[in-house]
Amino acid sequence: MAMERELLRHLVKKPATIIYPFESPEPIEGTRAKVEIDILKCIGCGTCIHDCPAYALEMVGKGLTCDMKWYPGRCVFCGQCVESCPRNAIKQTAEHDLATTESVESAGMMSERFVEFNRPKKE
Amino acid sequence: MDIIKWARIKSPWVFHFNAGGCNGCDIEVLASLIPRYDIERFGMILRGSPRHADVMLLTGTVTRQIKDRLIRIYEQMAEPKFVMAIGSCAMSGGVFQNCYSVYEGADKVIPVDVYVPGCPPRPQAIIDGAVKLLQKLAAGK
Amino acid sequence: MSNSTYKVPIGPQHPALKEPENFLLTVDGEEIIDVKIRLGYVHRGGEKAFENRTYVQGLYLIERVCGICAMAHQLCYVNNLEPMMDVEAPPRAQYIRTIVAELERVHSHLLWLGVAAHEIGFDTLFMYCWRDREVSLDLMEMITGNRVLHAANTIGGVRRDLTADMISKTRKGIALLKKRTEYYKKLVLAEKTILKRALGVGILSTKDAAELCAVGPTARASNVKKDVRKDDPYSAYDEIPFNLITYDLCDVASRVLVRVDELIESANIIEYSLDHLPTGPIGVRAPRSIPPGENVSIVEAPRGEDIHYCKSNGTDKPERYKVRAPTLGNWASMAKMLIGGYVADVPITLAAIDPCMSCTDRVAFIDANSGKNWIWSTEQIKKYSKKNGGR
Amino acid sequence: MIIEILKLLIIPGIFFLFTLALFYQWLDRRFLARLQNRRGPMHTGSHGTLQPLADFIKLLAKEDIEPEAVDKPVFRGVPILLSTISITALFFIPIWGVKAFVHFEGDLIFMTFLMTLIAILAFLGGWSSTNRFSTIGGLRAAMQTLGYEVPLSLAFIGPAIVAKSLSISKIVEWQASTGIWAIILNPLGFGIAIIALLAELEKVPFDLPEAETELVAGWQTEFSGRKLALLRFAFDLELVLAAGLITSLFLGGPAGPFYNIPWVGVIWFFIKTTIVVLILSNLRGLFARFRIDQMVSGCWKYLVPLAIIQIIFLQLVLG
Amino acid sequence: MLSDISKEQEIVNNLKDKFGDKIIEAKVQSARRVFVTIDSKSLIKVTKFLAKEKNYTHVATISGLDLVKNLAVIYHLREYHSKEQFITLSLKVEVAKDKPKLPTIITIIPGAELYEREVHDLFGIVFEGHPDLSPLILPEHWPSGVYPLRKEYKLEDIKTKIEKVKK
Ligand code: SF4
Ligand code: SF4
Ligand code: SF4
Ligand code: SF4
Ligand code: SF4
Ligand code: SF4
Ligand code: SF4
Ligand code: SF4
Repeated sequence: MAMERELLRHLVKKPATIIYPFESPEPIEGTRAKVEIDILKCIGCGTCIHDCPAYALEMVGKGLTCDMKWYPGRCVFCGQCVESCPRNAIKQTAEHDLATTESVESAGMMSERFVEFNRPKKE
Repeated sequence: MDIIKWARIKSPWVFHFNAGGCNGCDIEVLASLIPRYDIERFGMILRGSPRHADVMLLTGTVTRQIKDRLIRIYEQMAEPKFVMAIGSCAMSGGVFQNCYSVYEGADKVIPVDVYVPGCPPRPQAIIDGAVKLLQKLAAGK
Repeated sequence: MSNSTYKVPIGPQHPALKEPENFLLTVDGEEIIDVKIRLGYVHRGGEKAFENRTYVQGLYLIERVCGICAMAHQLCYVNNLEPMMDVEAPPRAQYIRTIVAELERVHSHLLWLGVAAHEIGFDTLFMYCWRDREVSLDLMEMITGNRVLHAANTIGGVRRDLTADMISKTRKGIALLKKRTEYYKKLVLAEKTILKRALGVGILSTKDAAELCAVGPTARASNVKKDVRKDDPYSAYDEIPFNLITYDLCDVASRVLVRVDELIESANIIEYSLDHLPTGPIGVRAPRSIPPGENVSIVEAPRGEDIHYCKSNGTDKPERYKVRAPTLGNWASMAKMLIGGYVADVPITLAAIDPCMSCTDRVAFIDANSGKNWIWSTEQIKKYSKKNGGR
Repeated sequence: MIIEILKLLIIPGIFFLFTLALFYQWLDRRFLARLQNRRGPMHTGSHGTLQPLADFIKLLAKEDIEPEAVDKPVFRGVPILLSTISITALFFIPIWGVKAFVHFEGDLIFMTFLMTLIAILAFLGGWSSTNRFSTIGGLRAAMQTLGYEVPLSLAFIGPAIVAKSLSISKIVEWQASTGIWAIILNPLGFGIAIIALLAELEKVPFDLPEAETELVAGWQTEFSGRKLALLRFAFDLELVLAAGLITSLFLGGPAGPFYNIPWVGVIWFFIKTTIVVLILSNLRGLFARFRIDQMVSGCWKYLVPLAIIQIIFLQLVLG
Repeated sequence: MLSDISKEQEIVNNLKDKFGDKIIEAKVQSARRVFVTIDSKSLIKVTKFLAKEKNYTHVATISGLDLVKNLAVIYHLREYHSKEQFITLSLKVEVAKDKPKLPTIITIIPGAELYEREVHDLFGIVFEGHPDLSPLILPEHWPSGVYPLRKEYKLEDIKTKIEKVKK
């Protein structure tokens, strides 16, 4: 009977459903999602790359002139890079919707796709 | 045939296959069924038999041991069929990249239609992946 | 073998198993007379990977041994490394670790309750349990930054501090969960259909449990008083009073009850830790490499004891890292529980020890009697069924 | 003649039944979702009303795989027969007025026969698939019949005794003319019929033949595409059939104020069946699945004696 | 650690008294952690003594170890029944890499069966007397003689080796 009462109670209650994507749940502070690198702060020390457990970061070039690549398909969103960076150049935003349908002929495309952070080049 | 296309978009039944993941993705796939997220809103029902399903929710690293199973299950699904690779394991191997017993990415084994990054992707992200798949269907194919 | 016995393969892909494993049941009508198991589908070669990762990278690799007791594994990992590095996490960090570990137990047990309900076809209860589980996931996301794989620890402490706001939110969430848990307990005891499916099913006597080295709630439901948190306290458990829950029915019902009671117990632990949260730093700096040495650490994961062994060689990568996760300790007991039961009871019996294979798979075990390693393909099954008259 | 054909096609007819079947599937899913604090299908048509239609069309358009090992003629025949039988059975239910489209003395017996046939078809469907899960599912369907068949028939006899006729239409007529619904004299019979019909429909707590966690999708595992569409459709029709039967036998069918005006009768019928469907979904959310031995023995231990008590009671009251 | 380690010391002393120079090294690392290294020849005797007389009947797991020249096997034993003592005793034996043979302990502790097979799979240590040492977790088509956790195999080597066998 306890169950039946519970069932009927829910008839009058509003469903717990959040009609995502038409309505978003309350954001929780500090959730870890998309990685963003402020390339102007980066000094190219390589600590983040050294510590990343999923090989999701890559440096193009060296030191102060380097650019960075981030592979969303490899990243496990652990936040170690944020932790490691001595210059606080990396942060994680709350953007979760990173899914993609773009097809590329070559197999293993998702691990090859990356977001590139480029330093503005001096003329 | 517009009506068929409409029906397909409105009724994607899913089937969950764990190819060797860590559980993280699997519980999040299940979590997308629960009241908070409720993917039945889109007409998505979780089926136990691959023959009934349109979309395979593939989670986890594809291990060498399970590869043949995966291909067989994929073949059992009736056309038209789609595959959603969920989690970084299914996309690239995630932290298990370069382990001797895994394939680095499910798309080395079967064709994949949607990729959902995350480890594990939260239910919203999975829904987002599903919606993007449906949009892709609506746009063509 | 008479004609009336036939074999039912469960897995590697089966709805009752969240993960690919293969069971082969020999059944007579609806009754099970033999069980064979083949694991190995989730073997990813993680232990070798440890030798190629730094200790920092290992933090995240160890979490991904399993997505449900991630915190337990990580805790075991840092507990293992910290004495070797001769650092000690400050008290506040120890308390936060305890809180997260217990939140994980709450989420894991609620998840389990829901899955168990689902296995007996009680989807409504599944929905309710998982809805309430979201509360604990939200709390964990708030405290650690992620719902499932938390990355809460660093070597030498924890990553994020608890703010006053978080503490009050956690209190609220825990109070709600406690209320719900009490309701579930009432429900489990009152609902005839649940009891009918759980009482007297999957018996594992106290003697068998001890002999087959069962661990965790499975052992405690068979009245074996064993809990690493009490016996070998780590983190802040030696300062926190809590009860060790045992039941003596030795069946699925008592496994349910042990978990439900542990839920309440965990909630109490969290409340106590919040009340007694020490002040101070949340971490100390740890070196990147470890002098040569070895250590063993044990942690009570939601499903039982988790044991890690580490050998270091002076560099920043381990020489050897070995993991034995909880479910493996319960495999031997499982076969014992299944034999003599009904096919319809397989899912709930399996669910009752909460088997998650991803961690177990280092050690796959096949058949205790013949030890022959074989998997049945669909074709073989079909052939077999023809040979046996297809009945 | 033309009116007859129109009737066959439209009002109690196939089109009407088709819509009703899909509507009740939607209602069932939405209601259950609400009980579970969810929303259920909502993005297909207004409030998801077109969801069952979309499912149906999609399945029709999907590839139809016939596994190598199946017994082809049976495997193909089962879905077709199943939906035909369900439709046929529905013509015995009075919807438009108190007389059904087809009626004769003893059609209640024929109805029970049809319902048994449905269970047998489920068994055949599972057996012809030659898949382990399907076979066990089929066997369970057959075993389950042993359990609920007798109490179901006994429960149906109650109204028949009251109305002194074995024709569904006559029973409805009697209830309409006297204004007494059979449920008043048959409260136990009503309950038993609901439970037994839940078993007939293979719904929780009696969804053993397709218990997902044990048997993948039970006897339906190997069916795909068109065949699955027909199977599901047949089950939707059966839901209408079950609700219609209960309405006719216990709740007076289309009877109600002004039921003589044709449309009003249909509306009464509709309201009553909806209530029955809601009761069925509610029960679906309330229980855990039984085990097959518990189910069969439970039926014999509790339902049969209760049904007999009900009949004895009727005899005493009327006799 | 200031905790009381007399129990741990006691078991170490017991072992030392009983087996003398067969015990190569024995130390109490911290509370409830005891590490003992013994001569491989006396493995059976020591385990029997521990299991029969000291009640160490629970084997938590068996770890393999590659020491480059030698291989080592560590038995993590524990007393199961008593509540006060929760000592994990890690019993280490070393064997030569070119002749990796050890007697099985499953006659004394049956629960060790699977763990021994695992070590055999990953390190190639042969447990004499074990009823069945067929591959346990490695995938099908695994090249024979490749033991992935030995140091001489680098990750990449293993991969190429597997690929070769497949073709
Ligand atoms: S850890 Fe730091 S110092 Fe060492 S190699 Fe990496 S970036 Fe250089
Ligand atoms: S979040 Fe983790 S996995 Fe992702 S880039 Fe940073 S360190 Fe690498
Ligand atoms: S750690 Fe920071 S500064 Fe160093 S390379 Fe990475 S982003 Fe740049
Ligand atoms: S201030 Fe920071 S970035 Fe600069 S040298 Fe020191 S540690 Fe490196
Ligand atoms: S992507 Fe992450 S959560 Fe998902 S299976 Fe892999 S390791 Fe686990
Ligand atoms: S049985 Fe099916 S619905 Fe249930 S948890 Fe498993 S896969 Fe999901
Ligand atoms: S079985 Fe699991 S824990 Fe073991 S190596 Fe593989 S992934 Fe890692
Ligand atoms: S028992 Fe293993 S697989 Fe299961 S939750 Fe725990 S660590 Fe994960």
